[in-house]
Amino acid sequence: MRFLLDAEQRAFADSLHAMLTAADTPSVVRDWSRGDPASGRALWSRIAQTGVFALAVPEEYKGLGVRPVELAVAFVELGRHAVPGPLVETVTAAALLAGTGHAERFLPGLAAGEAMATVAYEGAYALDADVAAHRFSLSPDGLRLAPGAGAVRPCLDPARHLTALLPGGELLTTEPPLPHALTLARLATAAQALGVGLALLDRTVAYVRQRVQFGAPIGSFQAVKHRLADAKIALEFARPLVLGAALTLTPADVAAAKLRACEAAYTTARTALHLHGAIGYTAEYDLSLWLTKARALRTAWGSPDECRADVLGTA
Amino acid sequence: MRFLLDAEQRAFADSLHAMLTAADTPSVVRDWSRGDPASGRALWSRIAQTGVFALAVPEEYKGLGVRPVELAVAFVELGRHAVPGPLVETVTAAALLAGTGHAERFLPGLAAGEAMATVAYEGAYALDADVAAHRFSLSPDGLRLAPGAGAVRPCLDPARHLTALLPGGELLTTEPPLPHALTLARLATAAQALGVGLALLDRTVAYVRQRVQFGAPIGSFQAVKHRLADAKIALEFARPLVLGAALTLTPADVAAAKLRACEAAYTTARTALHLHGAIGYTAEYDLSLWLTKARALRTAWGSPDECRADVLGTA
Amino acid sequence: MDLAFTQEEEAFRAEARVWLEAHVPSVPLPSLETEAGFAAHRAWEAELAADRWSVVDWPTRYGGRGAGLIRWLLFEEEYYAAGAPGRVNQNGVSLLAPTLFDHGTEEQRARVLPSMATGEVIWAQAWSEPEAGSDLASLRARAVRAPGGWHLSGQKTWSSRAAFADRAFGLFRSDPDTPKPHQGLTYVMFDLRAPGVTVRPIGRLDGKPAFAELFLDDVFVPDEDVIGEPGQGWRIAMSTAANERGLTLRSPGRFLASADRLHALWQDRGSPAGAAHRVADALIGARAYQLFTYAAASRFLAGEPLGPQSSLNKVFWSEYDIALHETALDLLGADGELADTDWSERYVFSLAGPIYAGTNEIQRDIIAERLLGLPKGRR
Amino acid sequence: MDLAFTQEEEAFRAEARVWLEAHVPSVPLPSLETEAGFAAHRAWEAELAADRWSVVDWPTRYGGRGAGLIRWLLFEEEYYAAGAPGRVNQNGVSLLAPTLFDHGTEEQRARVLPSMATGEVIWAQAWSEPEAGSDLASLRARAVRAPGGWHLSGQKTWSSRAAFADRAFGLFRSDPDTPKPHQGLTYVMFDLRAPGVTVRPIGRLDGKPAFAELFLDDVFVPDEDVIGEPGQGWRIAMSTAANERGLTLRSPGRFLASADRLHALWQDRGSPAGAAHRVADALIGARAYQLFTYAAASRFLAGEPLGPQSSLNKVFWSEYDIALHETALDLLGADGELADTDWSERYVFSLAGPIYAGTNEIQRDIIAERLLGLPKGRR
Repeated sequence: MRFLLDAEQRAFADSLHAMLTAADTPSVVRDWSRGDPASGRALWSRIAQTGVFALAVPEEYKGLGVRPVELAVAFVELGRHAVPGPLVETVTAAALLAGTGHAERFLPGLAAGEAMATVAYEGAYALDADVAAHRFSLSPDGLRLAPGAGAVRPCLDPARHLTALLPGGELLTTEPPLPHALTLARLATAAQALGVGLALLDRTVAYVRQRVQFGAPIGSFQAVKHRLADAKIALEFARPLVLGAALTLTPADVAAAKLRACEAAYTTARTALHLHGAIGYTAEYDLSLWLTKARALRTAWGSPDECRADVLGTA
Repeated sequence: MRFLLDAEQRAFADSLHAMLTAADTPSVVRDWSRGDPASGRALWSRIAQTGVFALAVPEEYKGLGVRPVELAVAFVELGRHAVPGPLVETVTAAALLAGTGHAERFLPGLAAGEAMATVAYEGAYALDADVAAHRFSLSPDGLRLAPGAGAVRPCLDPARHLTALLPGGELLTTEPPLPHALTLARLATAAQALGVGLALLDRTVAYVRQRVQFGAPIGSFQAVKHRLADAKIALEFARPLVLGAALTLTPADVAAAKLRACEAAYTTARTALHLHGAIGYTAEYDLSLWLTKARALRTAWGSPDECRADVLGTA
Repeated sequence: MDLAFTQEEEAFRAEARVWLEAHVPSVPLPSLETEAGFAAHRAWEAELAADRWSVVDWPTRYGGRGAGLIRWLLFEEEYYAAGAPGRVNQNGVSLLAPTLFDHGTEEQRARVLPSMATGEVIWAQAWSEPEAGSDLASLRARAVRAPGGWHLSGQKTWSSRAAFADRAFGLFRSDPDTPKPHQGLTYVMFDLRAPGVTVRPIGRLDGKPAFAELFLDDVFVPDEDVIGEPGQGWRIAMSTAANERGLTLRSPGRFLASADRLHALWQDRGSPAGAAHRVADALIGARAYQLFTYAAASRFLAGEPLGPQSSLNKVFWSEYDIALHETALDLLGADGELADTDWSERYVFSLAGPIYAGTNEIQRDIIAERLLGLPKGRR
Repeated sequence: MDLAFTQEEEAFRAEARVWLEAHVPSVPLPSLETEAGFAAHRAWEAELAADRWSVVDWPTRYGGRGAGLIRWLLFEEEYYAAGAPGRVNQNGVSLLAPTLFDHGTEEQRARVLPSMATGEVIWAQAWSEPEAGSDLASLRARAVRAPGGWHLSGQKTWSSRAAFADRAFGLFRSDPDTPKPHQGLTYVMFDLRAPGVTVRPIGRLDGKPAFAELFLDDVFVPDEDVIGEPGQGWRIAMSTAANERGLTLRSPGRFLASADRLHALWQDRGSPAGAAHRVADALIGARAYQLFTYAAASRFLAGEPLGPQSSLNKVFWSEYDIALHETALDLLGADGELADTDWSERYVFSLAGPIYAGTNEIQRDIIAERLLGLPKGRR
């Protein structure tokens, strides 16, 4: 038992963090939200070059083999930088296609970052179907390549473009590896949410250290301190759940990680918004990019109640 | 609409409060807990003289007529002073017997405070059956006068003596006015819990004003202030629910009052215990008399989930 | 003590209900935080005012019915139960108008209130500045004496509704040399289209321009638009702030209607057991808030001052409102992500509740110090 | 990174499980907060020690197995999963022993630890005083120099286990003239039956004498019972306090076992939907605490200091423990009122968690100031 990231994993996280910091992701998010995905596509390619998508693709299809721990490490950083796009969905699509007759057709392109994929699960919305090259729909009869997508709906997180996929389309397989793919989707969402929460905490700590009201930095007020301490506790206890779930991949562990990481991120978002006051409530201030994402990830790929049912074994 | 206690109701509460303050109820509670009910019986008589039990008895049986608002007012004071004994149960018994053929036999004695009664509902424990003169058991077949009671079980609130009643006994009626009696039981419990919470808040405010640590009264620390502010909010929003329920007596209003008053009392108990620190955790310090009662009332005469089901109409 | 309304009150309620049934738009108006929605909501205010439903508690000479507090509460219950639109002139009606009633001149009331009642003039608030949010006493924007009035300069921000409103009210520092920061402030009304005013809309979380920054450069305001004595603005504003978190900012009717809609949503979704306790708590909370308000109104009508009690109120409704809307979005599942629903619009609106009108930390400090008597000082 | 244990570790776990299956009393021992229960638990410590299971992580020369941190964690998981008794010597093993390992002499270790391991000597802690609870630096009880030792005088309180224990350890003011209150304190071990010691048991909420007041009147303590340098007690105690809220006070095994028992109780009661989320959260919390501890242990074994991270730990388990036991009592319904059940015993015990070992307010201040870097000062 050595439940610690090794030096290589830490270096991977650090390099991704450095690259995303230099890439000015907030402006990429704003472009994406406005419906201008060019900068987002460019960033996607650079992310792919670090191997993120290849971590969800077997080596025989030009991937690095499915490596859930490294995938979780990467998604924490993607969430920390509020990277837009169908990140979880591309990983999920890779998992759905691996081992099917269509793996060769799609997986190398996904691993290389040449194509984005999105997935709609049982009639739910597909994320960023307006930009994704491949749009998959999952239904009881199997996995299909959707013939198209409806109009983009306005969303509380403007960087998430939700769309209903058109019915029908090419039937790719009647027996996709559904449990495995949902497990990876939840794990990636959990890691992404954890990263969102960590970024929200960092930004809020920096803000309350310098914001002066009543003659003192507001970070010196005990009520402010204790709310941030609670956010820190929630995030630090979600983190080992995410990494533990990446190691075991059991449904209960993954559900627990999804639930706790998303709850911690959302709690931190509420705290971040409150402690920033009105400025946090504005779309033009960058904090909003994480705030709205924290809310959206709560229900993506498994609601709190669905996750709890998996933990209790009553799902 | 004039949702305010009138002068007479306020005077009634004040006189009961003054009488109970002078009666040194904490020592009465300790006697009762030790199994020495003499001082408790004496206090019971004095409470009856103020008319409390007569408020649950129709005038034809030497009561004052059933007056739920005044009853609620009285039970807030009984809770505030942690008065021991089968208070709610005596009121409930009166409600169960009114209109039956046995009203004349029991009600005048209950109204006058000459006898205490206890009631076991569908096999649950009866409170203070070791002291009560009349022990009623409610079951699907009706209301019975139990032939006896089992041994007293040790309880977290040592002033509450829980006992299983022996089965069988004289069948008093097959159709007791059950919904009405349960409504009164819940209302009285809610009011009692509210009083318990108010006493806990008062005592804790007094304590944190004088307890010095780190060179200042601990009541000057923002974390302490805000916990007490939250207790105050919970209690002040429970209070109108209790009085409103006394006016309408609808199942939803009474269930809401029971739930919120008990939750507010328990939250306040947790806060009171925490802010007192170790001394609050000791049985010899009087705070414990209210702390343990707050916990016990949560489940008495309707659990939180049962109350919520009544509010949702799914019971 | 009773909860029964008089025959006259019930008749008033019935009259309101009938009118609302006939007039409430069957299709919801566009969001009032958009230009089109703002105009539609302004037109709705005119429709309300035409039949004297826009400010029922005001005296008739300003456009009201002199209906009093209890009928106002009943009207609000009917209004929100009918699913009627949000009130675009809330700032004017619940903040500026009470100030004018208490501190304005009859000339000011006669000039300002009727056009407020009809929605012809929509008012924005202009309290906050970049360095003065919760700490309102540290305001810097200036009012400098000029012949027949004052020149306003400086910056205001988080000015609700200012993106599309006509006029605004706020505090300006008229005397920079006072010993204490909350002295030397003056309460002023000004025109958002006056020379020297620049309005920069700010998008809230969902991008809608719910508030604006105001840049003021020697904006002339005549003496007649100063409320009360110059230099007394703080005291005057605090009575308004107490009002803001007091009885009339959030009527129980809003939350009763929201709780009923949540209950219906829960039932529509098959009454999922996992959400039952949150839905029950929403129903209970709305009832608690209604009864708390009835008690406060009864005390008020019996001549008792409300005072710091209103801080209990503010913390309760602001947290309640968020919890209710979070529950709704959770029940909506994937649809909870959509921005173009009533639920999401109200969710976003609710998120600001603990921040404005005095943050909930400030309210809890007030509760602890002024209601519970705990020592002041350290925070 | 991995969660797999070595074959040797798994073998150790299996050995512990087999032993526990054979030895754990089938009928629970009486409450250890009673005289009879204390004696029964002392005997159980002897039974553990006889097969070297009482302090598995200690060196063998003091009665342990030199098993190390990971095996200790595994042992704890097995121990609580087996429903084995509470540990009457917890104060000695988790507070005094680490202090002796870090700051004691070899003579002290050889003299004190073996009898602690067997339960022959049960230790009480003697930190708090009536005016020094959370604010431990304001201690007043004195240690006055005497030939060959010290005389202790003053009052200690909330001394856990002292009603029935043999010896105690705590801080005493040996130099009253230091510039700062946390200087001039000395760390002392003393006999609870020595001349001049009066022990007054105090009943906790359920009446059981879980702690005591100690009155000390010129109690002689030889130099050999001072730990570390006189006057350095604060620094030494703080390393113990860090330990107390750190890795070894509350092992994950306790909460994993409790969560499983709660899950079983919920199922026994028909899996009521209203409690499902609380039961799920208990299972998840136990897993989170286990994995958090595994991560901390891994960092510790890799040579990293734990430091203020342990404050996260303390707040988490203390609040978790209460929530879990509240859920259990709610599930028990009317039976939740009874005092003579394991659930109620543990509920009452859990209530003290946020208070001792540094209140949770102090822990949150530490998290904010030392982990997040927020400014010190005001509270």
